[in-house]
Amino acid sequence: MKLVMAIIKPFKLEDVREALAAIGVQGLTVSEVKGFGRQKGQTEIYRGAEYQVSFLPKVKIEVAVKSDLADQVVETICTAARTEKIGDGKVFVFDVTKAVRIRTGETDGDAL
Amino acid sequence: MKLVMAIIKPFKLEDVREALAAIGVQGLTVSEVKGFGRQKGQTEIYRGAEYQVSFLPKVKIEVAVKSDLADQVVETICTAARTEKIGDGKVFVFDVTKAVRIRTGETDGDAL
Amino acid sequence: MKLVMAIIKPFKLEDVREALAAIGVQGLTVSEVKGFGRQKGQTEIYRGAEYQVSFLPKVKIEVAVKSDLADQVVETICTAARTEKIGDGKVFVFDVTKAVRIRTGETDGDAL
Amino acid sequence: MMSISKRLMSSLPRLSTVAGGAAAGLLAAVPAFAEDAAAPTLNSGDTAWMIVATAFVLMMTIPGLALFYGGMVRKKNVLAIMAQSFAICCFVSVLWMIVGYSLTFGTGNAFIGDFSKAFLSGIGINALSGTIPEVLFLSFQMTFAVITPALITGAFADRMKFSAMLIFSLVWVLVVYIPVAHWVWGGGFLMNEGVLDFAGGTVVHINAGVAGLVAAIVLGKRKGYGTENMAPHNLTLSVVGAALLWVGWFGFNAGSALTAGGLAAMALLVTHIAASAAAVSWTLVEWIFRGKPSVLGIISGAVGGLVAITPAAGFVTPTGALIIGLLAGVACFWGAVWLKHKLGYDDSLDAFGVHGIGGLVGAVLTGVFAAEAIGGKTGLLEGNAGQVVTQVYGVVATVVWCAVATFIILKVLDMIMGIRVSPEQETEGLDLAEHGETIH
Amino acid sequence: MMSISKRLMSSLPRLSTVAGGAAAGLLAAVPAFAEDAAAPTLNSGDTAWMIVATAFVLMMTIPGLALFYGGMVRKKNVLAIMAQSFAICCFVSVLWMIVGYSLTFGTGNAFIGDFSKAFLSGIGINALSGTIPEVLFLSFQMTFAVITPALITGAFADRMKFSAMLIFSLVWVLVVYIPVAHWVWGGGFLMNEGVLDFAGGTVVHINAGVAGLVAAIVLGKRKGYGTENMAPHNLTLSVVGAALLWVGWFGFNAGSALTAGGLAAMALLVTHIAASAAAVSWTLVEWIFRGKPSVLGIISGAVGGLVAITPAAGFVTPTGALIIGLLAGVACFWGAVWLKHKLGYDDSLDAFGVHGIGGLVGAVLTGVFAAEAIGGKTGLLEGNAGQVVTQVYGVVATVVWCAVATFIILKVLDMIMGIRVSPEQETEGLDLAEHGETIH
Amino acid sequence: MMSISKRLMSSLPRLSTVAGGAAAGLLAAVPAFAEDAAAPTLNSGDTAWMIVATAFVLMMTIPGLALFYGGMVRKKNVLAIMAQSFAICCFVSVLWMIVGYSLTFGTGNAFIGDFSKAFLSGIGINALSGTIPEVLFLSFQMTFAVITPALITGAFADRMKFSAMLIFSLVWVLVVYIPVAHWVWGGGFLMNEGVLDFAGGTVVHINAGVAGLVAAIVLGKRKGYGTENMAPHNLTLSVVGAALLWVGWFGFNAGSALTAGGLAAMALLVTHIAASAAAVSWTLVEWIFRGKPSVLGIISGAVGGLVAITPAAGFVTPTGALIIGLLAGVACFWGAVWLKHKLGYDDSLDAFGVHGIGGLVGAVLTGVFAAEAIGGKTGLLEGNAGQVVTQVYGVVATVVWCAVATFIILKVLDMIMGIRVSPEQETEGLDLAEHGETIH
Ligand SMILES: Nc1ncnc2c1ncn2[C@@H]1O[C@H](COP(=O)(O)OP(=O)(O)O)[C@@H](O)[C@H]1O
Ligand SMILES: Nc1ncnc2c1ncn2[C@@H]1O[C@H](COP(=O)(O)OP(=O)(O)O)[C@@H](O)[C@H]1O
Ligand SMILES: Nc1ncnc2c1ncn2[C@@H]1O[C@H](COP(=O)(O)OP(=O)(O)O)[C@@H](O)[C@H]1O
Repeated sequence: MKLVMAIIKPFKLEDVREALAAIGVQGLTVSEVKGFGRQKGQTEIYRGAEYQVSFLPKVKIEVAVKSDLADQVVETICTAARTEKIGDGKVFVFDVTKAVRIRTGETDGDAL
Repeated sequence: MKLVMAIIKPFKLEDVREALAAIGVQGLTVSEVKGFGRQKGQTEIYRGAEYQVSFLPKVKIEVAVKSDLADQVVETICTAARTEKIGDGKVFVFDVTKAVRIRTGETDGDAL
Repeated sequence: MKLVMAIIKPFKLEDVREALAAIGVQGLTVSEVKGFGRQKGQTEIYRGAEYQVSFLPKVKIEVAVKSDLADQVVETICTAARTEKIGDGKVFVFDVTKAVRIRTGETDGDAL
Repeated sequence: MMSISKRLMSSLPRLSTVAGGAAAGLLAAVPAFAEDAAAPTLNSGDTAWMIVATAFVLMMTIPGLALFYGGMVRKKNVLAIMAQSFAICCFVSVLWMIVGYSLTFGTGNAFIGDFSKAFLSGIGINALSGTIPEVLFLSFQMTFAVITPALITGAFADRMKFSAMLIFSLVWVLVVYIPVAHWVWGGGFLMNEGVLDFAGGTVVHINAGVAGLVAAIVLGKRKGYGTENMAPHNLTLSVVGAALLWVGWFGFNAGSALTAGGLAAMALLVTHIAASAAAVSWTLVEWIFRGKPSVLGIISGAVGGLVAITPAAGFVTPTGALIIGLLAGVACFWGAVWLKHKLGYDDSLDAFGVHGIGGLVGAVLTGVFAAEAIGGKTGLLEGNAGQVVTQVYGVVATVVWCAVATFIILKVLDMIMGIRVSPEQETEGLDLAEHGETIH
Repeated sequence: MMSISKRLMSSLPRLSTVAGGAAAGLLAAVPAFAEDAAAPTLNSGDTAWMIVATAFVLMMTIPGLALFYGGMVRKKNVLAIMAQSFAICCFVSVLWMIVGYSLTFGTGNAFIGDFSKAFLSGIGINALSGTIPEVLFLSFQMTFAVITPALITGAFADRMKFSAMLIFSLVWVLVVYIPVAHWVWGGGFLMNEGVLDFAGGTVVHINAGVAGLVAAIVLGKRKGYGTENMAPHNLTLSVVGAALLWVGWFGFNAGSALTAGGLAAMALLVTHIAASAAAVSWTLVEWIFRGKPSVLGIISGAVGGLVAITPAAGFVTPTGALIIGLLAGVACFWGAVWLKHKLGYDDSLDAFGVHGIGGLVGAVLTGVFAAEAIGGKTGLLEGNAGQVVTQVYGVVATVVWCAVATFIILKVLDMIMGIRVSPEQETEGLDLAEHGETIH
Repeated sequence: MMSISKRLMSSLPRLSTVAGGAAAGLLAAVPAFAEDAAAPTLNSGDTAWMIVATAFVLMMTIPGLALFYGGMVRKKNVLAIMAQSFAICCFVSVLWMIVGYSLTFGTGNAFIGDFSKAFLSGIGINALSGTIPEVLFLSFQMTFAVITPALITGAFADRMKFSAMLIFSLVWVLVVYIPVAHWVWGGGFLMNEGVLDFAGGTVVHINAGVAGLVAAIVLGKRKGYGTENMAPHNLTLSVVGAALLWVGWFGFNAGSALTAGGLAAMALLVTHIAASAAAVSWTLVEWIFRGKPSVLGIISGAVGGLVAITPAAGFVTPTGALIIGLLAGVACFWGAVWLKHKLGYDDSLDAFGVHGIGGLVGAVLTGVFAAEAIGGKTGLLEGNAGQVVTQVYGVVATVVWCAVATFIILKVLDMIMGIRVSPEQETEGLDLAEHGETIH
């Protein structure tokens, strides 16, 4: 099994979720994160004090899938999240050594 | 070493933390996340505009443990977090190649 | 490739980011998390009802780097985040099997 | 409030003494009309003040109380608790217009008014209550009928059905609030006994506090009470709420003079002193016993002081108010922090601990500190020990009626429709379960 | 409002009847001066009330409307929408002082005032409008000129440039608000026709609602409308905002009596009843048709009721207000929930759905329920069917002028400077893009 | 305010001229009593207004200032800063009742009052101050004594101990506020010199601003100042706070007329104009120099304008107010945005930058724009250059006394108990460290 973790632009979340659902992904987990990268943030100024907003709002998606689906999932995410503007984000893939569905105790492939 | 990551229902957090403490886990990290899965969300309606709440509030727990403890930790989490209703969540296990305690620089098993 | 994940004290974030930038890290992702560990939380009291604040605010940093840089990144984070007081946090390292830059489709080392 | 009741109820025997204090204020306020008390004319200054006082008391419920309570619940229940104050305001106002005012202030008998003014019929634009339009007097009174059931919601926060809450509030206003208000202000038997309640310590606060206690017990504890984290989710809201309650309370207490003169001014001053003093004493006691002065503590103290001075506001001196406030802060601290945990009921936001206890302390101390120079009534300290007995009598009558009636209403409603949400809904949070909305 | 206009415009023929209702209130309020209407003197009670009424109407815009709207937008746009109400308050106030008051209430002709009072010149500290200082009358009116453009911002929330919004508001006040206010209150042709608009149902709410509708159409939908989640980010703010609007509306409606007497008191009462009734009816309708009573619903209903009673506040009985409120709640529900989705325009926060529809309902029903006993005017129910026609005439004149002028202003501005932010800025959020700030 | 002082201090020689302006308003307001100035009677309109004005000024501190400041700190300190305003309100009110009023307005000498009215002894319900009850006058004044130390807390936000803050505030009111208020309003030497300060530009704002500056320097910078992100955590709170300050300021300034007549109305108008103008000028300057008009900017400008018009509110024309406002907006922008960073002190929330600078500008410009037609006093523009000198004299006396005394109080307190929290507590946040609570 693999865990695909993607950092994307927040307003792309719904597109990505739909694209993944379309290829049969039945579950995923999302967190609000802040990203630092090539895309530069704005400067906020409050009564003359400048704060460089180095961190931009991003959304992190984590999807566990069977290993053979991983590439398709990565592909799908990339396509759905792409705006071709800087800051579109990254996808990383990890090995998962075990997966369990808490409700039933099913493991691995059955747990997803 | 292993990292056990669990997605659970928010109100089960305290139970899980206590169950883990009872088996000797001394540290863990928690984040608020949103989950999408078989459990369906509510519909919010604001002046006639419907928003399908596809994402439900969940809590993500991450615990790094020595490899031999991983199965017990997974078991403990599952037991404590189970309500047997849909949406109880998942547990995933990853390999950790290195761990360091920042304060002391201790590594791996000693860092946990 | 490796993913370095660090749990640190929130007010150390800026120091860590700058230290990483100084050694050439060009991107990272940050989340607000809550930590439970040896460092004990305060007790909040509201009209006599006591709530043990078992979870303390922490910040999680995730940086994907080429494998040969991982040790230096870990070292840099530890140095920048250290206060030598309990609760400084942990660093964990994982293997990344694949990385993609969404904007361009570049993979692995080029994606970072 | 009393001076008006006098006019409305001029057939009642003991009224001239009961209303003495307020009448003194009235004389000071409108000297030109003093000779001709039988034919009062409209006073634009009094009217100006009472319009604003009405607005201020409305502001106490929405947004004041909505914020005060809203900040104390968990995030998943904040819209629901605010909606309760708002909805009560709307539904009870309509009820008040239809029959509430008539049943409270229509002549009736010693226990209840009548239907002579149902739908406010016959109350023209030129009808007066004292020196203000009667439509203004009834509007001012409407805001009191609104806030009382809204106060109760703090006791059963986070677990009562919205539908049951609405019906409970309407029935409770009819069966408890209106009779008690009639007894004390509308020419009922407590008024005739000489019970002093300047602005509603008994009618509003003891009433709401006791109803809250009964409701907390009947509904049972919140799911997870004592084990789950139920810390207030955002006390900034509560601080703002407490502040708006304080500001609005000037309308509540000084408005109860029904005129813009010395009595209103003195009521404002003693209200402010008592609130300040109670906040000071709660803070100091908490600092000593708990190690830290909490923000929830200082605002709770202030509200406790406001509650306690309410029955006394037209009868005591500033020094009396200082002492009432200091005592009320300690008493409410004890009620909310110790008593509740000792007895084990789950009065979520301390409707009883603050409003019930504060109201009890205030009602009794009014009998102690009443000063002839202020409101024309004497208390224990000026040798009239009987006033304390009279005050206790008023409290007991109210507590008994309120407790019994509230209990029955809730039990009947529970049988008919169920009053508590399901455990799943309680876990999910009332915002989403009951209203389909959340804070994002 | 009318009684003053009468004094200002004493050369106009039909004024004595038009202003009859308000004048009746005035008589009740200041009987001592009644004989000597030619030389009114300052009444301190009336002045006290009108100072407060002015403060209350200011409170409606900031913070009331800012909060009401602020809670309904997405989190990334909350500062921007609040800043719009705040900025409009500041910029329009300056405009009002420079030429606004003069163009509205300076004698002029049937369509517009003149420059005789530009920079408020010649208005001394002792100048009176009726029984209050003229500087107070113009300050009160200033708060009306401020809130009207601020209401419009709800329609184009989340996508209009701050710079364009400012210029639009200033031009719109000059070209639309001021003439219409002159027509209805300043001695213009609608006043002469006998159109009844006690506190601004037409001048303020229909005007703002229609301008909002036009702006929503001209600007186009928000990016992602219909697909992205645009749920209100924090309805606690909106609840507080609605509550402060309600409290402040007492200043708006009861203040429009311009005196502290029976008329003001009755206006307060009917305002409160209509707001409550509309909240009740929206809630019940929504409960039936949507399954849940939403918090946004109950507060929207209340605001809809407040809007609808605005033109009627000095003319109808409490029972009339009850019916107007019940109907307005249903009508605004229909406008915001059904009509908008049916027709497909994106009136983000329902400036038209609530203020436009509520204003239309209120304007017409004023002609139905006007009761001679309250304001000296008769409506359909008292046999004067013509009043409904007159009301419709007033509405049509306003709608046509407002729609055409608003359309032209926006189109011209769009050509000159562009009125909509870029898609990137819209995605990023107006807080950061336009003001360089965010909620952390 | 002055007209009352006159009555209280009738033995003082130059008062009849000093109080001229206010007296003119009084005449306009209550003509019936004009002949008989020796035996004033209670005026219900004046009383109505002053009750509300008192409530409004209370609302400025809680919740107004608490919100304004609360939104600007980091999230971990929001409850703590709000608690400071709330606690100061409570503790200082008690102090005011015990000795504050007496030491300020008791006869005394040119520098301080006396103890003749300690515990408000001898002030009956019928005692008058001008045309209002004396208990009302002292309540109104109490709200001024409350807000002044609360304003200072902005300067040392996020790092002062709650205990030290409380003791500092009480001592500072005794040693700085009370004497200065006596000098200017209570018959002290600045009053005798003819210093004009209608509603507290010097007594309240310069005083608080200078004390804040001294405190910011004595306490030192916040940990991490200049490197860590200290951006305001939630400016929606600050917008609401600024709006409530604005509304409440009508009580502050128009209330200082102490009557409900032309003077109060004019004070209200010029207050509104100056606030609007200053918000406009800050916004435009910031837009030009910083590229974006910030939300914090427009609300800061409005507050700066309110500060600057405070001393002038009863003395200048609307056009004067417009110019004062425009200048104040620019000056406060310079103070908060440039001066602070240039000189390097950490006045966290710009107590000095806005209240100090705005107060200075206003005090001097009062001497420039005072118009005989408004308040009976002439300024530079009407040929009385001496008034500017007198104004500067008043400012210098206040600044010197305030700076020296504040410095000594803080240094002594620091030796006795320490005034700053530990670095760990500062990092953790004052909410948790000092009050044991957090925003969840
Ligand atoms: N090495 C990295 N490790 C973890 N996250 C990263 C890394 N580099 C970038 N990110 C995340 O991806 C986001 C986008 O990266 P950025 O460099 O701005 O643009 P792009 O992906 O288009 O090159 C960042 O905001 C950050 O959250
Ligand atoms: N494939 C997946 N990858 C990551 N997270 C998942 C995945 N499937 C489910 N989840 C997480 O687990 C939660 C519960 O899943 P759900 O399918 O609703 O119920 P159950 O676990 O009982 O089958 C989801 O809300 C989501 O956060
Ligand atoms: N086994 C673990 N797995 C995951 N996170 C951990 C673990 N142990 C500690 N942490 C995280 O590290 C933080 C600091 O740990 P703590 O034990 O308090 O101090 P220290 O790292 O100085 O020993 C915790 O708050 C928690 O977020």
